[in-house]
Amino acid sequence: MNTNVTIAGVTFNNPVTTASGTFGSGMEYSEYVDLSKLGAVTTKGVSSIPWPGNPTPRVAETYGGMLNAIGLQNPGVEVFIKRDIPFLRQQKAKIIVNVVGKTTEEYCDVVERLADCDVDMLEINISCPNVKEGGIAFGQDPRCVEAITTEIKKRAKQPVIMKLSPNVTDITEMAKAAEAGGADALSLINTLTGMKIDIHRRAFLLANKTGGLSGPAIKPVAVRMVYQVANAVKLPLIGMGGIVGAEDALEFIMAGASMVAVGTTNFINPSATPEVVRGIEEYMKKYNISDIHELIGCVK
Amino acid sequence: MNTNVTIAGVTFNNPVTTASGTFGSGMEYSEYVDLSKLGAVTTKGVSSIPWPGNPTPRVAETYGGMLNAIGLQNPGVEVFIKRDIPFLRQQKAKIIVNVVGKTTEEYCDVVERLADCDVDMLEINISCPNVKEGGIAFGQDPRCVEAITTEIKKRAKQPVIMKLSPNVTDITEMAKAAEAGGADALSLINTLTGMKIDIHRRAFLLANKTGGLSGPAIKPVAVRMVYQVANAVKLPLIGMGGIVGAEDALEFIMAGASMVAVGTTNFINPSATPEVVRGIEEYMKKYNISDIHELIGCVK
Amino acid sequence: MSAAMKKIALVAENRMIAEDIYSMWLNAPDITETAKPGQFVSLYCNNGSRLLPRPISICEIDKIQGRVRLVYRIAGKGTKEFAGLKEQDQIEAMGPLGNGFTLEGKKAILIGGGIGIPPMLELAKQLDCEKQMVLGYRDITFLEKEFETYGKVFISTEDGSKGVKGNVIDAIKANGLEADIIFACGPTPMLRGVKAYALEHGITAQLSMEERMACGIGACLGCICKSKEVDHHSNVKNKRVCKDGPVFYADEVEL
Amino acid sequence: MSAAMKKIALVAENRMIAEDIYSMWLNAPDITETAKPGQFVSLYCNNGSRLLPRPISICEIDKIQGRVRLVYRIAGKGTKEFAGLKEQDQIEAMGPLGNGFTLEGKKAILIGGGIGIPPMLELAKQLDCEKQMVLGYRDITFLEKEFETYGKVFISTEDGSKGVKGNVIDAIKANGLEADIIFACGPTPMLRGVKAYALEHGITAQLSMEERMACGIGACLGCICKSKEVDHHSNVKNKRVCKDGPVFYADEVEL
Ligand SMILES: Cc1cc2nc3c(=O)[nH]c(=O)nc-3n(C[C@H](O)[C@H](O)[C@H](O)COP(=O)(O)OP(=O)(O)OC[C@H]3O[C@@H](n4cnc5c(N)ncnc54)[C@H](O)[C@@H]3O)c2cc1C
Ligand SMILES: Cc1cc2nc3c(=O)[nH]c(=O)nc-3n(C[C@H](O)[C@H](O)[C@H](O)COP(=O)(O)OP(=O)(O)OC[C@H]3O[C@@H](n4cnc5c(N)ncnc54)[C@H](O)[C@@H]3O)c2cc1C
Ligand SMILES: Cc1cc2nc3c(=O)[nH]c(=O)nc-3n(C[C@H](O)[C@H](O)[C@H](O)COP(=O)(O)O)c2cc1C
Ligand SMILES: Cc1cc2nc3c(=O)[nH]c(=O)nc-3n(C[C@H](O)[C@H](O)[C@H](O)COP(=O)(O)O)c2cc1C
Ligand code: FES
Ligand code: FES
Repeated sequence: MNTNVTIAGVTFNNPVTTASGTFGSGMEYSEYVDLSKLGAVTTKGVSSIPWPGNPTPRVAETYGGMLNAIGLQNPGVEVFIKRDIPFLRQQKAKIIVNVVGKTTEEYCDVVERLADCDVDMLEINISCPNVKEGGIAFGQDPRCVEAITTEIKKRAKQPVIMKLSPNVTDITEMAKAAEAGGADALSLINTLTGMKIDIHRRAFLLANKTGGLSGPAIKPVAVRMVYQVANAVKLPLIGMGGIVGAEDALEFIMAGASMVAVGTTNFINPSATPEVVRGIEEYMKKYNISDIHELIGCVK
Repeated sequence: MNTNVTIAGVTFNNPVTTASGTFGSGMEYSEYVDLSKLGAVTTKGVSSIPWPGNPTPRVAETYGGMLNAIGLQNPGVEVFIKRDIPFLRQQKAKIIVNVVGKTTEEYCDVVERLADCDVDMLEINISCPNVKEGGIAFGQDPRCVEAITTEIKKRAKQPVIMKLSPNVTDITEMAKAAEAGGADALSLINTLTGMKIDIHRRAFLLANKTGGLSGPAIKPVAVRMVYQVANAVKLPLIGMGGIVGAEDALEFIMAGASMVAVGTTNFINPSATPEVVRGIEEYMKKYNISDIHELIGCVK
Repeated sequence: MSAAMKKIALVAENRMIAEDIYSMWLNAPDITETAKPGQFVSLYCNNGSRLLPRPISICEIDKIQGRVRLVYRIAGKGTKEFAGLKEQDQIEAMGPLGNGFTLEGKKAILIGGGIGIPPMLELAKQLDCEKQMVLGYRDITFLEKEFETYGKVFISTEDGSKGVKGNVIDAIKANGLEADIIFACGPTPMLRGVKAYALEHGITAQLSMEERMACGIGACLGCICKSKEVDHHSNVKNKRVCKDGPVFYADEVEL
Repeated sequence: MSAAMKKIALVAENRMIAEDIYSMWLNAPDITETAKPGQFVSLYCNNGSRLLPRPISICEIDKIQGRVRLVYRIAGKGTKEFAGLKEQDQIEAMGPLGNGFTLEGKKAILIGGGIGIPPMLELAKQLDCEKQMVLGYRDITFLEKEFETYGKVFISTEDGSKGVKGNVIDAIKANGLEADIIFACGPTPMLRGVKAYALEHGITAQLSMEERMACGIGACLGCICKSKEVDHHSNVKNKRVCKDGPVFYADEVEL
């Protein structure tokens, strides 16, 4: 049974990774999960200098999901390179580094700094709804998407995944723009912008007012977008949004994703990722699927 | 204690109505709910001629929500006028008629046909994701939104509510366009486009492939959009999307909605609407709110 | 307000009667009061992630004790949840819903396929004429003993492990059954076969249909089937399985 | 893999001890094995609409029977669900989480405010020095009797219905309490007051903080508090309440 997938020349043992920001730098989960058993670890967004993120409360529960407005707190790329990359390599994990910035220059800074580091792929987060500048603003206009992709591709030595925002009228436009800019792969979806009000205090639940909605509640939107994008571009896709178990992961794969990422579910079940890997294998066994590629995009 | 709200000159006893398409023409629920006790009944979308809708399966359950692709099946405006309006008036319900069409002309046809009928308001559905033509296409481009609003306002004798789609990059643009076109009020949100795949049959769950996601899963997106729109236009708003009980309704009111609509929850709890009315009153009593207007948009 | 209301019912009994098939008795006097064979009950899950009701046909009605019996197969997460219920547990239920079978005819064939078999039991009890029961299974059989009280039972299994190898029509033919009325409940391909058979032999047939539902009370238009004539409610050729059905005369609907 | 794992625990006892306040004993030997006062347990709901864990402080540890006690207030839907649990029911729990109190000092004041009182009980048990307990309530009191075994108990109530009218600082002042160490858990305004008091009197203080959490294990960065120094994990002045806390020295954090 083959569960290997190859994306832009990088081969992963199985199609399961972690959604950026929901798995720390991998270290936080290494006591729960044998990281080498995952397709890859995708790390929390990293910027050129340390970011403190937003004030608290930063998280709120919603029906079948959660809102977060972490605001991309991260220790900066230097600490990341010194501390997190060696750790992940020691764990024999494939590494996808999620990159954030407030300006094109900042994204490029990080990409250049990572160019000679031992990481497998870069994922460019142009879709975070929780920072005032950068983030989502880049991901909601096809011209911006193409321009930033082009700039990043000029500097990156690793294959580049552009991470798309679902907060758009037509996600295929953004996907095509990233393709035109030279992206090697796409990942989707980031969070949907949402809000929760505490009716007793008559105040926003999040200090940031709005946050990103994630978790099983959003899965139908995510699957739809993966399907649309799979039919609009030729690039390989990493699908995510609300995956709880293998059945959800398989929906994304059948809709056209070559790889899937488990996000919010890590918070609720720290050992979710290997369970998804196992569940996919069991499905393949049950239905006599010898190669995962038979499933990728099989529902048209 | 005052729970009356007035929208575009029409006064409702309380701020609770039904979301179009989730309450039939009111008749289907009249055994569960005293319709005169609701702020208004908003009826299922009606077109100039009868529409058969989409093939089945038309509905699918999702985590904390559901997908529907009814495709606006309706008996046409003539039957509606003869059968449903007299029934609702006999029940002493205020009536908001949801109007659909495939072309601007079709929308205008229905609006003209209703001009001299005994209904209180019109709600124009330019946001249905489940029909090939019309519907959502009108609701995703600000120029279209303004143009169709203008045309409808020329013909309508009742105040006009434009119903907005959440499947857009910036809902405030659509809201401003509707305001520019002369809309008297706005309602939001319609459903988010979603998809579900049956991994065992390896096929789409809905015959229509995609459907509209509704139910508590989408509430955070809906509250966020109501808040954004309330801060972008001067028009009164009808808020909806995932209301299960009074606490949810109050979130929408505090975010800026003058009125709220209960949708999917009617399917799960047929007597939800009067419960929401009662729950709002209880909240007002508990916190000594003498007028619902103290709550509308109170969270900034 | 005479409509079926959503109420809390107490589980009186819930046990496995075959692999993945459960029989549950609910204390629900409101439901039994007006229930008829062929009607169904909407069962609600106790987990907020599963919102929609699960429609389950009424298998038996015990008016005296105010209990209704449902027989169901574990098909997914909802029915799995139901299978875990114990005596005295609570479950939200709404019913009876739908129209039910019209009791008629002199010599009847009652056809049940798979999980379409249960509703035939109460029908067999109430139908006052000569009855022949044809029960179609994939492999494992269930409930067949209980039918024997009401008439002769004929079985078909896909793998031939019991009765006639094949489907219910094969069993009817193999046993040379005759009738002036057919009642049937089962998967759509089976109903299609029954309709064709009934037409061919000029026999009236009542078919109980299945469709995905949201409201269960005729409001959402989720569960329609194609009807031959323009329907008075829809004003198009659509009938609602939950409200206008689930039982239709074979010539009313397109399958 | 030595981390606290999510496991199913059995409810050994669950009862109301004051209006809306419940005391629950869980059979959870994995948790008690390493648990310390000031640590907490993440409890999970049994309803898919509520995904995130509810952090509840450890109130007592019974290593012999492998049981841990949690005392909680009904604050919303999750804690309401817990209140409905009966003996032998199952609940998913992960713990012990967080750092816990450092046992130190010669003469201590243990300060609990409202639902911050429970974790002080196990601390009072384990702390081997002279102990003065200051418990602050709005009106209704709970657990205060159980503290009396371990030292002198001073009470404040906002409405003055019991003890000193006012807050815990008022009670400390009114009773002229002295100490070389303070341990405190309660709402942020109370902790702010305690920090100021400790600073003013040059007393070391350990504060147990509260913040909205998602993961409970230090990964999501949801639950941070502002720290005085750049933190080695965040590389900014943020510490994680769930992992680096919930207990901090007063001078480590900004309140
Ligand atoms: C009128 C009617 C009578 C029925 N009577 C019986 C019966 O007596 N015994 C029995 O075992 N089953 C019966 N069914 C089928 C039963 O409703 C489904 O098996 C059940 O809803 C599956 O729920 P689940 O959560 O286990 O499956 P899931 O697949 O997890 O359910 C997901 C959603 O799909 C719906 N769904 C899934 N399968 C079906 C189906 N076959 N028909 C309609 N909706 C479906 C569910 O209601 C739910 O909303 C009947 C269906 C209808 C329409
Ligand atoms: C370290 C720590 C220890 C705690 N110890 C106790 C204790 O011993 N006894 C006790 O009664 N309570 C304690 N709390 C508070 C307790 O976690 C909340 O009251 C509880 O989570 C509320 O859940 P709910 O579903 O009833 O409320 P809801 O408001 O419905 O909860 C919605 C969401 O908000 C979160 N939330 C709500 N209130 C709080 C809060 N005050 N702090 C953190 N998250 C919150 C919930 O966890 C959930 O994710 C502690 C909190 C923390 C952070
Ligand atoms: C707490 C939290 C932090 C996140 N941080 C990042 C991030 O740093 N970079 C990024 O691209 N996406 C981030 N995301 C988005 C996730 O990677 C993912 O796209 C999204 O949560 C949807 O997947 P899920 O529903 O499985 O969580 C974050 C999500 C959460 C919940
Ligand atoms: C089955 C179904 C049918 C609907 N039909 C219509 C319709 O005819 N016209 C319309 O404007 N909206 C229609 N809607 C959208 C609802 O009115 C509402 O905007 C949406 O469902 C969000 O609210 P909810 O989450 O409370 O259901 C329909 C929704 C559902 C679930
Ligand atoms: S299920 Fe709603 S109309 Fe039948
Ligand atoms: S709750 Fe996730 S870091 Fe503390």
